[in-house]
Amino acid sequence: MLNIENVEVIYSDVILVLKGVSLNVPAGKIISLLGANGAGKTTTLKAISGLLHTELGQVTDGSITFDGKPIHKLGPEEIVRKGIVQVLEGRPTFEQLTTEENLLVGASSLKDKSNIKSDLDRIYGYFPRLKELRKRISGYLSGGEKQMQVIGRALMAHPQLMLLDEPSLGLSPLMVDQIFEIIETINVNEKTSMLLVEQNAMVALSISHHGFVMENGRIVMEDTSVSLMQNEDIKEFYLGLSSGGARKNYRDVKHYRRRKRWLA
Amino acid sequence: MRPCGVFDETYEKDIAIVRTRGHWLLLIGSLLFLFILPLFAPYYLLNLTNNIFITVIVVLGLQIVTGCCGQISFGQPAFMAVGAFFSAVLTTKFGISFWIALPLSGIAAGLVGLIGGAPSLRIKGFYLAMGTIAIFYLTMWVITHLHITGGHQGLSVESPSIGSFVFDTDERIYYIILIITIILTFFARNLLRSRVGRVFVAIRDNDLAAEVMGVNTFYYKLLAFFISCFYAGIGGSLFCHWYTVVNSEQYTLIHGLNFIGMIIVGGLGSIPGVFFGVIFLRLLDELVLFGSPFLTELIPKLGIAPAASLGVMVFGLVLIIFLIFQPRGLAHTWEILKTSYRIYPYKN
Amino acid sequence: MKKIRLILFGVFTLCCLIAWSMPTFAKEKTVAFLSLSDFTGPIAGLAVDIEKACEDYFTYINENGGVDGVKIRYIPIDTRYDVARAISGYKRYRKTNKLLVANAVSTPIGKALEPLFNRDKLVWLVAADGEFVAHPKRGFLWGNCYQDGFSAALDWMAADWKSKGNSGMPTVGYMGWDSAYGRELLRGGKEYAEKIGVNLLKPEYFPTGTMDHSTYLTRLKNANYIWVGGIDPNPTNVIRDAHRLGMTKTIQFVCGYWGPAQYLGVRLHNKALQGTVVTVFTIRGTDAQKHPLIKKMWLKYRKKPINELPGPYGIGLGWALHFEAALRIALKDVGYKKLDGEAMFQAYQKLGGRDITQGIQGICTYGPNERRASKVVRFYQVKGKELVPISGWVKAPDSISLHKF
Amino acid sequence: MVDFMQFAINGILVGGLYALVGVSIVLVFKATQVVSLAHGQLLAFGALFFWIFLDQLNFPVWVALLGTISLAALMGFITERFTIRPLIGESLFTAFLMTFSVFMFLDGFFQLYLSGQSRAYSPFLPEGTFNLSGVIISKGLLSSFTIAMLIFAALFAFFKFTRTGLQMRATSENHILAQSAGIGVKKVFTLIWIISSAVVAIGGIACANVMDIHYPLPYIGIKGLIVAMFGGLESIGGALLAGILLGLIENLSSGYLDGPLGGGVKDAAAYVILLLILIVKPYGLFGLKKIERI
Repeated sequence: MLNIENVEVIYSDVILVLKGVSLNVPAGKIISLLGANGAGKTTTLKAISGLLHTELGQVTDGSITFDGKPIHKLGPEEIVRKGIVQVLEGRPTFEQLTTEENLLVGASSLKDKSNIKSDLDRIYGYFPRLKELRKRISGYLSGGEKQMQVIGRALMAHPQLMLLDEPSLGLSPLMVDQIFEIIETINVNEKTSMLLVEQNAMVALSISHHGFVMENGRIVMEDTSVSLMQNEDIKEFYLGLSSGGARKNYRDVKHYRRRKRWLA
Repeated sequence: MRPCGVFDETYEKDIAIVRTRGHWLLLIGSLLFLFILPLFAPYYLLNLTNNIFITVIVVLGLQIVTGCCGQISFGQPAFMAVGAFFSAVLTTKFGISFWIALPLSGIAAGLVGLIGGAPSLRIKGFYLAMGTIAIFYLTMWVITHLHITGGHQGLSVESPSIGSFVFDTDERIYYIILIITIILTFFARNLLRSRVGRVFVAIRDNDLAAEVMGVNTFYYKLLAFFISCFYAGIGGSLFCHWYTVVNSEQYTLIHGLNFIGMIIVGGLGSIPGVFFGVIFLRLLDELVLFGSPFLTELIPKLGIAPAASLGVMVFGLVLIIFLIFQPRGLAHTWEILKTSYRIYPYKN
Repeated sequence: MKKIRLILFGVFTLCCLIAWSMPTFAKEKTVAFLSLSDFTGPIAGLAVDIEKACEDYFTYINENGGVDGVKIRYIPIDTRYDVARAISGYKRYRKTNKLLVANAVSTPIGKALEPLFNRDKLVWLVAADGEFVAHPKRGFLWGNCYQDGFSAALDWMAADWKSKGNSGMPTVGYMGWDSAYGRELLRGGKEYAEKIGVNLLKPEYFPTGTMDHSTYLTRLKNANYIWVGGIDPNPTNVIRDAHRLGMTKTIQFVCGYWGPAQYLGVRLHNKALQGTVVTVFTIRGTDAQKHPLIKKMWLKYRKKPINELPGPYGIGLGWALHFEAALRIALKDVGYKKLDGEAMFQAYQKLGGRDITQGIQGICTYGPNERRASKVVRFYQVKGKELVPISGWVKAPDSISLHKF
Repeated sequence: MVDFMQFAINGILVGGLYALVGVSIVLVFKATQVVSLAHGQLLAFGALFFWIFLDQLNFPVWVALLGTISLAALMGFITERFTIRPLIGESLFTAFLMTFSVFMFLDGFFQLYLSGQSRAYSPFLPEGTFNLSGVIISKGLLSSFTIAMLIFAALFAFFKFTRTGLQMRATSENHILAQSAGIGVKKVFTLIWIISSAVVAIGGIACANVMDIHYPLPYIGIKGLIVAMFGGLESIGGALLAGILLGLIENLSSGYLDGPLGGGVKDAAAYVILLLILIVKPYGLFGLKKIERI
């Protein structure tokens, strides 16, 4: 469905952030994108959703196609209208608006206004908590509630593809489980594809079908989630499962060599 | 401007203002040129350069407080007025010599400027700008309603003199203005390289962060206002002794907006930018001023008022075009030029 | 993008070069008249009309061969009421071939340029500030001074008050701009009011852009007469606000020569202005429309119906006529070659005692120690849609000598 | 007492007009973070267009009004599209200076058209006065005040109940977030400039009805700026209250302080109060306090 080929992104004409990234998201699947801080995951998402322009970034090479049509030259609102919605990192909400107004803003891209009522009910179905908070100014919500609201707002646009940027950031483990459960439900119920960027690789891989690993602006590894979970390196660096037990000096050297190999 | 391949080897070299022999030649050459300018320049051109230099002094002050310290001030003309009136009152009513009145008027304007800077403790950004407009109106109101300043009528002032030598023509006063401009430019340039200058920039970029790092931001904001208003006061004093008359209607809010325009056109936070901005806008203004009589002589049918309005229009239009094509100011273009000279043979 | 930038830069440089290399037009015998006036600023409302008149008359002279073969070059400069611009403008043109007279429209500009004009030995014209009469130098007033007009109006008020069967002296209110010009009238005018025993209320000063004048008017509600200063349409708006408050029924409003003009205030707010008296040193309203020279100039060069004649048109003709007369004298005395500001200065001083303006102003009174163009004023009143004369030329009292300048 | 009431009522009525000018600046700031000086000219041109339609072309009042609003909207559109839009991403300073340049540019046209003359409308609002036991209320001022209040009501309703209004409120809070939610932010910018120019044009008509179309008309824009700061740059209700307060302060101060202080207090007093309010409440009466993080 979404196809990224050899994309290069440059910020303010000088900083090369993505150095030829290729990945694809098949319809109805959850894809997770893993990587260290600064690897270029968020930039990839912004390149897809068109938000790069506001940060003086631009796609200088390669192509991003959605259902076969190139989208990397469109503005963010047109991309949303095509069915790609990004859930931004840090669950930003419109703090002066109430929860319900926030959800309604999510429906901005829809031409047909008649279903908005039922859409709202659908969101409240996924997140009963939001229904209780519908008249509350959203600046006062807790982190988890905000995250629900943000996902709900994205769902209002009837996305075919959701780009989730670190939904687990700063949430308690219990909340993380809850959120990911809902994400999985949405994926099943609505047939929405997901591109999930996560630091919490364990949880991400547990719900996704396929995974990509990014390093320094490049995709360095790609496999199904199950096999990624088995991969030694992934275990080492992302899942925190060290097979060798206590750290020894020579292991560190080996780590370094492995990383080196990835970057080559 | 440093050619390719010249590098700094010590810290002293890195922070030096004048770096190569070429710089020294350029500096001495241009200073020499400025000093012999009255020998051959027409009278009118000297009027223009005097005007430009005084404006440069005032705008340098504005650059320090707005461009470097990030506190927008529209009140600069009012502080000019304070300097001008203070100097005028000292010389005419108390018989104090111009040479003493000049620095005193700078200090007086600086002290009034502290009142202008006081709101910056609490307010920021455009709210502070509005606060300075308020200070502007209040200062002007007080000046025009005092008895000693001559109220609305203003005062007539003597030209400065040393012994029997009177600086009463444009050529003569040019030297006073030039020397003071050079001193103040050098001071501003050095200030920005010092600890204080770095604190100013820190406050501009993020005053909260600066405060957390242990900078007494309020003190430094006030200091910036004081220095800026000191410059304005000196400029005002020079202005009034050059014109030998001081009148409250010389200092309007539109001038304040123009000064802000000059630092933006020149480039925020850059000392050469001040010169670029002032020269650009002053020349543009002069052009517009003489464009209209020129037009009326060229096309007598046009009439005088439409020609004058065309001038205003052109002024706005040039500014608009300028901002669209170079919103970061002439200093930015200058930097690009310098860099391309520096990397000259290796440019891709 | 780069190309556009380059082209723009080129155009800009070209403009600079053209403006700087502007030739001084030294073709035939010319003399220059420089006018530093406000075409786009606060007093543009009337200044533009005056300048038009001056320009028209010079065009007329030049079309008819000039003054004894000498053509007049008229240079208008838009100062936008800014002193620095005016000084810059003056310095740009001060070396113009045979620049004889400079006109400074605005009190602060006149004061700022006074030393320069004097040093360059020019004749300069200035609106009506008493200071230049009290200490005569090389500056000449267009008509009489502000305070004289105000004092004449005080006389008129006293007479009007008596003619209505009242005893004693009337109470007079004063309203003016909060500027040097607004306060000028009382420097002398106040003393004159004391002298003749008129009860002058505390003066009110308002900022130029005021939307609502009711507070000032309310404080003057006990006055019998109110003098409204400011430049039209400001006085018109003040009187309109007074009309709203119902004050025009009981109080007589009087304005100066910058007050309601025929085609401006009188036409725009006719109802409110009914009965307002205007004190001027030139002819106005119906008088002006009938005047042959004014009519000729207006119809010939402005090509509009005569009833659209702006009030102050005559003032500009006054400048031009005085200039023409003085130029004739100077040419006769020293000839074109030796003609300079000093000769012109002498010529201007010889103008006194003659009717130079063909009745647009009173008999000229310029002289070695006299800087007022005339010492008489005329009163006009708004009646219906017209500004009609209610008096002939009346001698204005000298109130300059009463004030210590 | 009668004097006091007279001062106060005139102040409030004029203040309503200030509020209208202030709110147009607030609207633009809310959405685009640009403080606009250009609105002074948009105001003057609104007044001028209305004069052309009403007195030159002799159209009926409502046609003239519609024509004015559409022309003003067009001007707002052009201003946004060709001067503010290219500066997206540059500092707000630059944008502010741009509005100043636009002010100067349009000022040339305004002066060119006026050519020194002033213009006044033939009466189109009810004339005459009410007399409430000595306090005189002008019907003209009262009706322009009423129009101003109606526009405020319409603005409130628009932002509260319509989808576009909601999108504008969202945009004013966070541009990037709004984009990610599928709002065409550039479209919202354009729309807000159009609405704001229409509002300020109506304000211009009301102001010109009081003070005629002449040289100082564009400078009411600065009064509007004061109102906007006074009430807080983000608050529509704040602008309403601040406008009325400004009118009140101006009139009461000039009513009671001119005598003792020697005249010209009207402007100065307004600025003193503004300064005091800014010191006590740094973001205006109802402005949003930005929570800053390092």
